Amino acid sequence: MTGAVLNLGGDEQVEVGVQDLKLFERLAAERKETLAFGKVEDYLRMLEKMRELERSGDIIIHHAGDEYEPVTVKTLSGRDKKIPTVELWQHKSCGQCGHIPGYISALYWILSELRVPYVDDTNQTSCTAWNYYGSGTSNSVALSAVFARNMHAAWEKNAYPLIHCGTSYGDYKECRYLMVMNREIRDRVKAILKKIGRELVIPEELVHYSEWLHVKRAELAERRKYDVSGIKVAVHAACHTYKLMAEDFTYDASIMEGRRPAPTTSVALALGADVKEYSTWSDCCGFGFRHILTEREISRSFAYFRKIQPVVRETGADVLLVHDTGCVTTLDKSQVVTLAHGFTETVPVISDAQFAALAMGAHPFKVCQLHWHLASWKNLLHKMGIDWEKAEAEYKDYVQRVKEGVKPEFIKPPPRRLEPRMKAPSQK
Amino acid sequence: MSETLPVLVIGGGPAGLKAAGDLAEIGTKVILLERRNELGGAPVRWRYKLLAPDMRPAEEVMTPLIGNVESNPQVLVYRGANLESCDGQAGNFRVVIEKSPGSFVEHRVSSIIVATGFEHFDARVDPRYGYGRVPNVIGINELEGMLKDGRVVGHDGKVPKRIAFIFCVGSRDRATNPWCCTVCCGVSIKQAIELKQLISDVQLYMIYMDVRTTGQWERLYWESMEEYGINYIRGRVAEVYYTGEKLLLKGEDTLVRGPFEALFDMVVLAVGIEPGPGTRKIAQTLGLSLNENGFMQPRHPNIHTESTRDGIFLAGCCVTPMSIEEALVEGSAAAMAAVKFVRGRTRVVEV
Amino acid sequence: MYVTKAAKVEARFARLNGDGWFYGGLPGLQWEAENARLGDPKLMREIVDDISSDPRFEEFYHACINCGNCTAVCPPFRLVDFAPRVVVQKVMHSRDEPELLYQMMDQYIWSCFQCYSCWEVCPAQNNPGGLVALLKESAVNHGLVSAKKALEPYSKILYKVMVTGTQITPDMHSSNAPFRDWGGGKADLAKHLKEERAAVPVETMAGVIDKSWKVDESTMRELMTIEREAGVTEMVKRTLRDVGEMVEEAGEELGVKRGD
Amino acid sequence: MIVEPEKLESGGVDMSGRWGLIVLPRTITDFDHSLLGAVKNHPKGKNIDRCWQCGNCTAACPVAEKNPAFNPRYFIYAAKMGYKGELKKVEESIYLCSSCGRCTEVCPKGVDPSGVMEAIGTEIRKVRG
Repeated sequence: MTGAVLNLGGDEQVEVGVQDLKLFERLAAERKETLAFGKVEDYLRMLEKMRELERSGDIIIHHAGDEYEPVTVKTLSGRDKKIPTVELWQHKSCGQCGHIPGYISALYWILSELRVPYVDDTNQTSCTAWNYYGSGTSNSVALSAVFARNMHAAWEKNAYPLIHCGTSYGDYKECRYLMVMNREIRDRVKAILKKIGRELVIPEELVHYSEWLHVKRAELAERRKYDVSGIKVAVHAACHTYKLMAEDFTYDASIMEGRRPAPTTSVALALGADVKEYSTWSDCCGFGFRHILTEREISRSFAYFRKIQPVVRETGADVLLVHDTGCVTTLDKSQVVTLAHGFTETVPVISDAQFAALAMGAHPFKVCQLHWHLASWKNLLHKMGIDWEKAEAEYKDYVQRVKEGVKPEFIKPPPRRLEPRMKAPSQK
Repeated sequence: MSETLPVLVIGGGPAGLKAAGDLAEIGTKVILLERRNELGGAPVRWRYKLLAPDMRPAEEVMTPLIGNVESNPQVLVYRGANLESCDGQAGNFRVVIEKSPGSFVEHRVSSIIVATGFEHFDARVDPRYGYGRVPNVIGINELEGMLKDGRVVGHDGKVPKRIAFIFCVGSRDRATNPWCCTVCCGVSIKQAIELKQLISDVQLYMIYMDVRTTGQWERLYWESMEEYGINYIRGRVAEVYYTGEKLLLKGEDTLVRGPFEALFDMVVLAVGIEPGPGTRKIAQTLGLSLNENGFMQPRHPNIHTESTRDGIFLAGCCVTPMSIEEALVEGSAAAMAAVKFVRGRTRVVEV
Repeated sequence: MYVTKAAKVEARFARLNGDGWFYGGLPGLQWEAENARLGDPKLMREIVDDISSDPRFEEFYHACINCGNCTAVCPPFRLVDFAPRVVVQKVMHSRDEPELLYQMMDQYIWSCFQCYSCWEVCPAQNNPGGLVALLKESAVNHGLVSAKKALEPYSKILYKVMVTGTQITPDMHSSNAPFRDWGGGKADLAKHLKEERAAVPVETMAGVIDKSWKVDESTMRELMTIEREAGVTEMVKRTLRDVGEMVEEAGEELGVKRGD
Repeated sequence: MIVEPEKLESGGVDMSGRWGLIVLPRTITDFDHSLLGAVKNHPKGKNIDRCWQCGNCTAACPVAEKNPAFNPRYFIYAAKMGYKGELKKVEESIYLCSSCGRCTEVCPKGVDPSGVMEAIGTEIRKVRG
């Protein structure tokens, strides 16, 4: 513990250890000993053990080396975490693509605007943890093997995995911990991987896309086309990014004093928006995995009464920013029934990438795909100064042309600088 | 002749003062070292008003304790001083004291009594309570001073009408301190009664997991309910949120198995007791062991007075959290142990 | 009258401490405990062994001090009869009273959102959500009726994930399977879903209707191989035989051998 | 509270019944001590303040043994904290007390639970549900 001097009681100064440090450093110092999977110490020991396993040839570590131009951030315990910024392998989320494609297209658009080479692979599955958390229909070996399979696919392509989904991110952190610390699980996973012709590759750092946006926020702000200073923003952080293996997520002393996770809030702040706090900030969105599908009344009631209503009442927010697909879906879709019941509070729900892309001048429909979102975004776009009526007309025309057989305007990744490690297996 | 050497007492709180006073009264020379500029320890520093459980003024205990030491020529008091180094051995330690910054003095002492006391848990470390960040969230230590001034008001000068006490802040929590601080239940209840006497229409809610008013302190608990109508909610607060006007407390009322979210004007945190940096530093200088919680480790866990080194004795909250009355007893016990040790050695030399 | 005499102490003890516990261990849950006593004792013991032998159990469970921090932040607790505090309390007592776990298998654990808010705030660092995940896994493994009930409405998703590794695909909210509570906006979109989907500016997603994105067949084969080898297909078959068999068939088409 | 609409539609889509069902979250947002005052004024309820929720009364109660909805400790707590809604739900159960006096016998603080329950039962009737 670092010594320091602070005024306490009467007019005297006394030495009080960590208390003098700024809140974030103090939290980090205190939390060094406790948190995460039992203890932060355990987590750090796991990272150390990963390196031992690499030395003994048990595993391959996918290092976040200089070729990925990593930027260092702090995690909850004050550990330095490397966030690779280029040559990224996109680990898509199973929840995003079906009905909120803008979540992914906005991110790709930003990547390509910033000239960041990336790989959008068809050799990728989701983490399958939706099934596990929702229904218990998996086990730690299967989840770990799926994780390892995807990570090996990225490693083959020589691109660093960037995980879009909060749950995949949390689940992978958990799987990594189990595989490194538990020999039995590791051996079983390795045996399975052998059957599908793969090796055990574990990334040095697991990175959520919101962390990438966080480290790139200054560049996003530079490219801003619309003034968002008058936009009131509320943020919802996905539970599985910061509550599951809490140690690993990014915190920053300058963002909410390091009390709450930095990503997303930091992006909104960097873009100049007015970020508001509200009383149910750390509540979950109500997604609940199985609930959003088969016990929908519970999901929608929680989402509306514990998130949307307090957000609107307390902050009058123009938009609710989220960094997970499940949260976007739940918070957005859950407003329909309650509005029909006569409740009046409503707020558009979009991802941080969509918000940044809008501010940077991306097309609200061609790129950000806002028409898939149910809660009305019209007021938000109007306030940002975006002529959404014109954009909508353009988009309708564009869809018509696509329907007639014109090739869609695909977002193209900038050319890669790294060579794939292996040739892609021949595809059927 | 080691008996002519004085005994060094480190710490001028209740335990240290009692040890020094007792030693001086039976004719032993004492050097009393206090890190702060005033004697009295926590009761003086935080301006205690009344002592649990009988609501006696703190001065009744503290004034004679301090007076005894200050008026007795056998006691040499260093205020605002630190222990720089210690060598030699039991019966004849050589200690260097930094009596003021940069100015050192050397003494030979026969034995040492360590009574370095405690620090309150710094509630800023657990940000969910909002302490130090949002207004009207205070610690029991701060409330004590406000009660002494007879003026308990919020940051806006308004008298709070609804106050919640949160028990076990920074105690019984793996993320901060896992132990129980033993006295904060009693102190909180005592303060709640004082608040009720001060502000007649105040509503008080004690949010507790267990009420640990040990021994005869239990009386406070009974009185608070039966005579003062103070409310007890069984649960623990998960978050304090400042609405811009009031404080929203979130928790579960575990007796009805229902979540509560209620607004309060003021929140008092029963901040726990933890070993301070002074204790760590003294342990290092004297070569004493600390236990896994950072408290002084006695040679035998059930015999507090004896440290892990010969000729060095322990007393008070540096060993484990305790009340003032217990600390006073420990001070006397340590004094006795020191005298016994010094006389025992003297006899051996004479034989 | 307020009895202060010790005369009746013995009688009182005999009445109060009949079997050491009141209410089958936990206040307020006695009737649930009684129902669970009707279950198969061997199965109940197996469930306790299942969760306590899992490598994650040591990390997820310490001991509960009944403070209620977890319940204070628990989303389903606001709406239904589910309290993470009760889960940990029952796990705590389950070594001696296995029926405590068994009584939660029906409905109770299936209310959990797995948001892990409880884990973050627990002063004893228990992970109630994690314990529930272990219990759910155990329920499916044993093919319990409760698991069948919970999973049946979910089987389409289950199948999709196990076969393609993706889910909530566009075809799930076409006009054939409307999510009515998503209202008119969604219904309108569903009408011209194909064009909208074709216009998505991402090459791996454009026009893909039956998956979330284009997934290579080799990838699906690998996924189903993992599921077979790790015993997931088997465990699903124990609970939802049809779904498990459909997954096996889909696997066979891509060259994955059937499990034994 | 569960609201299941008989008729609900949005944008031309029928959401009646379970499709439109919402559940209002239960949260204790306030403590209302007016009921406590009334109970204290009742001749048999004056000792309610003494209760510290040890549960001896419920443990010794022969009615509670047969009927889990009857929980003297809980009634007293709900009345003390002013959870009127909760008490209203169990209003009828309060009268199941057989006045055998066992609770009063075992109470370590002399609350007289059976008397207090009688007071609660009388006072909660006066509260509109």
